[in-house]
Amino acid sequence: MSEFLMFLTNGLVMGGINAISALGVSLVVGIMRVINFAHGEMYIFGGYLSYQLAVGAGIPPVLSMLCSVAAVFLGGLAIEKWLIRPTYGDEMYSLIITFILSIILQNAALLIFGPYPVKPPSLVFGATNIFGLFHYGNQRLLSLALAAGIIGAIMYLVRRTWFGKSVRAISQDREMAAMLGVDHLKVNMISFGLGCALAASAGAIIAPIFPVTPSGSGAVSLTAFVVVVLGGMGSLKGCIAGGVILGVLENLGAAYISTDYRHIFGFIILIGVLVLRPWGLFGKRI
Amino acid sequence: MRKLVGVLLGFLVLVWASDPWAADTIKIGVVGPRTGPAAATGKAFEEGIALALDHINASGGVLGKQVEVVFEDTGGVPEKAASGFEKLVTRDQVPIVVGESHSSSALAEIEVANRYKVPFIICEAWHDDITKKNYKWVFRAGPANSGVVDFYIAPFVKDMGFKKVAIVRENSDWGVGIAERTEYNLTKMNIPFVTLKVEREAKDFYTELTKLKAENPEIILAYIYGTGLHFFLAQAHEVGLAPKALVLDGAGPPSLWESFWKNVGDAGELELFISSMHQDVHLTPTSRKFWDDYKKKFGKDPSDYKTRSIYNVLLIAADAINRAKSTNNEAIVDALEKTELEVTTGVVKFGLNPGSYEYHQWMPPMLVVQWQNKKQVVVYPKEAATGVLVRAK
Amino acid sequence: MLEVRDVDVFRGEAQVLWKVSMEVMRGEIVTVLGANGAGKTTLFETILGLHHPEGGKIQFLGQDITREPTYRIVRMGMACVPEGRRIFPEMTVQENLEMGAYAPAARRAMRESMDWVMDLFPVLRERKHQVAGTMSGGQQQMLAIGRALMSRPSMLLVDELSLGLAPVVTNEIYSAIRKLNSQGMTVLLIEQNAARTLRNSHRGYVLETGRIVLQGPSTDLLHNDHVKKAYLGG
Amino acid sequence: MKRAGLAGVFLIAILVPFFLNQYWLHVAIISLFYVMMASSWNLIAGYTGQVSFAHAAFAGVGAYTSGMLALYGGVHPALGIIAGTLLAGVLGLGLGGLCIRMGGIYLSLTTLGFSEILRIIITNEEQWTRGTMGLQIPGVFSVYSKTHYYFLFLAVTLAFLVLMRRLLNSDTGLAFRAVLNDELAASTSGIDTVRVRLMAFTSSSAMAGLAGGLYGHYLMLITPDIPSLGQMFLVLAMAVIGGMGSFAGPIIGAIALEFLSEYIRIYGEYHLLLFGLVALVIARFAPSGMVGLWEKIWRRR
Repeated sequence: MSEFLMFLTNGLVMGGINAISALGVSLVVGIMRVINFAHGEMYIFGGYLSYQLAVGAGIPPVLSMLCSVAAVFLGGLAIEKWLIRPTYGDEMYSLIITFILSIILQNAALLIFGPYPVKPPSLVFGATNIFGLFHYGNQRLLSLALAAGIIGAIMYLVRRTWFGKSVRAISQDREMAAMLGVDHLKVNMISFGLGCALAASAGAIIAPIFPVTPSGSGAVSLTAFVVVVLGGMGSLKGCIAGGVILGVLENLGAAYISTDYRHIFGFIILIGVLVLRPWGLFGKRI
Repeated sequence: MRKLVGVLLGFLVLVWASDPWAADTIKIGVVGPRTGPAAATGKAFEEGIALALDHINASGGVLGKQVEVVFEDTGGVPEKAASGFEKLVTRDQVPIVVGESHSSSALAEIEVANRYKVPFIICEAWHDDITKKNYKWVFRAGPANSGVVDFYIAPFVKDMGFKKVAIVRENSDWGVGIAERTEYNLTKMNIPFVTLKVEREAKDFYTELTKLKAENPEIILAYIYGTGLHFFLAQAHEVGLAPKALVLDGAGPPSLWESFWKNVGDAGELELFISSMHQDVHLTPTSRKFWDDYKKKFGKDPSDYKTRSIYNVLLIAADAINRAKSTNNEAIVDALEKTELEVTTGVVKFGLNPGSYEYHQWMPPMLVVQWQNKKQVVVYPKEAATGVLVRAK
Repeated sequence: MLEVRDVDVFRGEAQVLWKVSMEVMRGEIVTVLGANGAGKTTLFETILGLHHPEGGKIQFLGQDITREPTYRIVRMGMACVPEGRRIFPEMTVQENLEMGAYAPAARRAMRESMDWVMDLFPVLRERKHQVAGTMSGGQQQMLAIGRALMSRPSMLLVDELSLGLAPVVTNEIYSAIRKLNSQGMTVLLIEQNAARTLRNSHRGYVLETGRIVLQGPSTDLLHNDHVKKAYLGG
Repeated sequence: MKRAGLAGVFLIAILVPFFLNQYWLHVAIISLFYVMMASSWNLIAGYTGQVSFAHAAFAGVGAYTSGMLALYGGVHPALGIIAGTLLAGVLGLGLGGLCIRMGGIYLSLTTLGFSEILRIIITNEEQWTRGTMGLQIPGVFSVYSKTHYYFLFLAVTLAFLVLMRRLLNSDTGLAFRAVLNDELAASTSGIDTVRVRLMAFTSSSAMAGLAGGLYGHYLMLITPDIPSLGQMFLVLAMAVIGGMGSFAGPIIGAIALEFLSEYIRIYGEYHLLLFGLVALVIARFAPSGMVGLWEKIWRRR
């Protein structure tokens, strides 16, 4: 029983991280119909930059996390402006361009940061004995809390602010939003930046637990995409549910079926969703 | 269509014009991962190559010519390794190739070496089959799984009186091979064990560790290469498995990488690892020279012993060509078989009896080292020990 | 107030509008009449900056808006109700209305605007928290107009106001528009339904295959033989 | 004129082995593999506008099917390669049936997922595939000869290109382009867009399977690197840089990039980065690639 609870907790932690990373993808898909294949690289950059700032420049860990997320946000704005904007309306080119971008960034990360996985300093140390059932790393518990906090903030942003309203309006009808005075180019740009920043924050949060490597970016992107399809393209609620479901399933699957096939459960879900319910759990029926 | 013809013709001319000119240096090929998950090994190799070239060229080079190294990246991928090896042979036309640190890559490369009849000295790929295939062209001046397990790991486990062993192995040739050999030895010695398989490049081991905890092992033989080992160790502490169960890194270098302490924190204390190098253990004068030269050139102590391994095989290669008095492949193999050269880890002499992995194999002595208060203490074998094994309270 | 001069518009390779010129004065209700495919919607979208003309010029409030992006034109005080209403189906009525007050200037007056709009269309007050996509066509049209009014525009553009609506509802909406006009709102109606629209407007233009073929006071057009034949079924 | 040009290309291709040393012959063989890969990818991406990321995976299907049949079943590689081609085609049909209706993003994600599943299976079924360690498989010829392989690859590539050319010039080919240019118009003019896309996807996947099978038996070593995303990127970059949607583009792109990658080999680690940057600049500023640029310059003069 305690083992089961431990696997479940593990699943929740990964689920939270999956969810924030996937929220970034979903936000962008929802309003721009663009999948950012370089999403995983943003995650990796988030982790690396926070490491560089904390260890290299000696900035306090929390501040370095924030700075790295901000830096990736700015990078996202630039990518949207120079690379994504010219592809509006041509889905194929946006897919090709972001895929190429992901290869470039992955190799650039390899050159800039080197191949070594890096681990920014933990914010907390040690482990907590959970109800006398099992030991659990404190940093992991903190990650779960941070992920929940970020999800809450994003939900607030989307539901309660003008920016969020304009995002929802654009995702329902881009032209109409413009006809109401929404500068959709600006909203797109900020959303893209925000999508990248979410990936980066997932990376920065997870890095002290699972250090990041440039070669790990592909798996990160794929996980985020699976979550988005599972939850329903553009549905934020779906992202959270999908992220947690995937996190828990992967961990329980790894524990009770096969560790080697840990990552395949996600793709089996993906195929299943596509066959049975292509619009996902919470998506609009197409 | 005209443009296609033009482009093709252009290529042909370019390609034709770029064939290698007569060389006034002797080229030695090196294979190893400069990119990919084990790119750290590439860096270690580069340092070793630089030191070896300084050493060889300062003492007159080879056959009166300066030696040059062509370092082909394998990315740790067998396919790239095989094609890289082929490039060294067909394009750079090197008379001999040395290096490699991945068993899987080495197993692909020896096929190419055999096909093109090029002498190949391996330094850090441990799989038995590499020499067990008994290819005439393939030599190994480095550890073999069987040697490491039979002479070091298994006796260590037995002599220290561990009652229950856990084997955790990655899915690579090295991991599979060394785990099988360990199982064989433990069975023979009647020591109970469990084996767990993990993914190469995995980062989260909580599931495996939780399963392992139920088994209550006293020592965990971790056959995981790369930073995966760091995460494994740190997480073993988080779930409360280590240091009650000591962790032995069956490869070595990852426990010495700069990132080790950053990644594992306090969990590094009491960790054990296999090594062929220790600051206070110098088996030959060459070892001392290597250490001093390294400090002079790079301003720090050598950490990854693979730097020294590549240094050794380059010395062996240079020596063999010199004695062969030509770059002819048969002559070099003859010379290699007669090698009796002092390198940093001892005097190299290749086994000559076909039939087992010991053919064309020379096994350097190894050490079991433990981190005690962030200091490396050799705890096994006894004759080299600088301290005693410490267990958790 | 709005002046369109010699505008040529292409969609892809095909030219849709040919030297179209028209004008809307302050305080007027103007109709542009046209059959399906005459280029009405293109004209609507061109005025709003969703397409940019190849030739010609568009002025609003004395400023050249030919190359301006849509959101800027809208923020200058032009509000629109596009064909098919295009309310945001997954937002509530209230959120839809709030979106209408998106422009920074309108946000400040949002509360009063909301009251004003709900007084004009009381049904919107009743259904404030309903998800907009679940309302009837007429209610959606009122919502679409209400949303446009939230920005307190000086001019309102409506494309196909009566399409698919019951006559009772249409009358109700027209009376609201006349009421707005009497309060000083300038209105441009782009319509297929000639009789009712002309009866509710001051002047009209007739658009055929991308060209303005007729113009004049609405009463004149109502009695024009060509208009009668082509648009009034007589 | 055109005929003379073709004959010229053919003559050069025949003469290649007599000019090149072993090393460059190897490069030539590999470029023929990439010509097949990039051209067949172009069939689905360039001509019907669907970005498949499973192309390298299908090559992997071909390589592993044939390799394992040869190794465990003693099947002759020639038969094995045919089996691999068929299997890749069947899987392509299944995968296409799953996601081609939705197309676009869904197709890209599903193909990406498929390629990941395949990688995981190959990696984990060690007892059969030897995972990342790679599987040594027999060659096509009993005696190893690069010249033999070169002519085999050349023959298959030419047959492949002729077949593709005929397909594109047929009614089906017209339908491909109609689907790309305007899906709505295509569907109203009676073209079943889903069926057309599915056909393109299936045949393109089968072609990748064929190329992969040959490639595996040439290298005599198959590893999960064949169906990897890195490999996928190379194929995509070749098509994009050469010119997507044109017949010659991917051919030129494949040969150019493969040879270029040998020239810039000294910069080892940088070469993917460099290709990426070139591909990005081309995709961004000259979406019709080198062929498109060339035509533009030609027309201007």
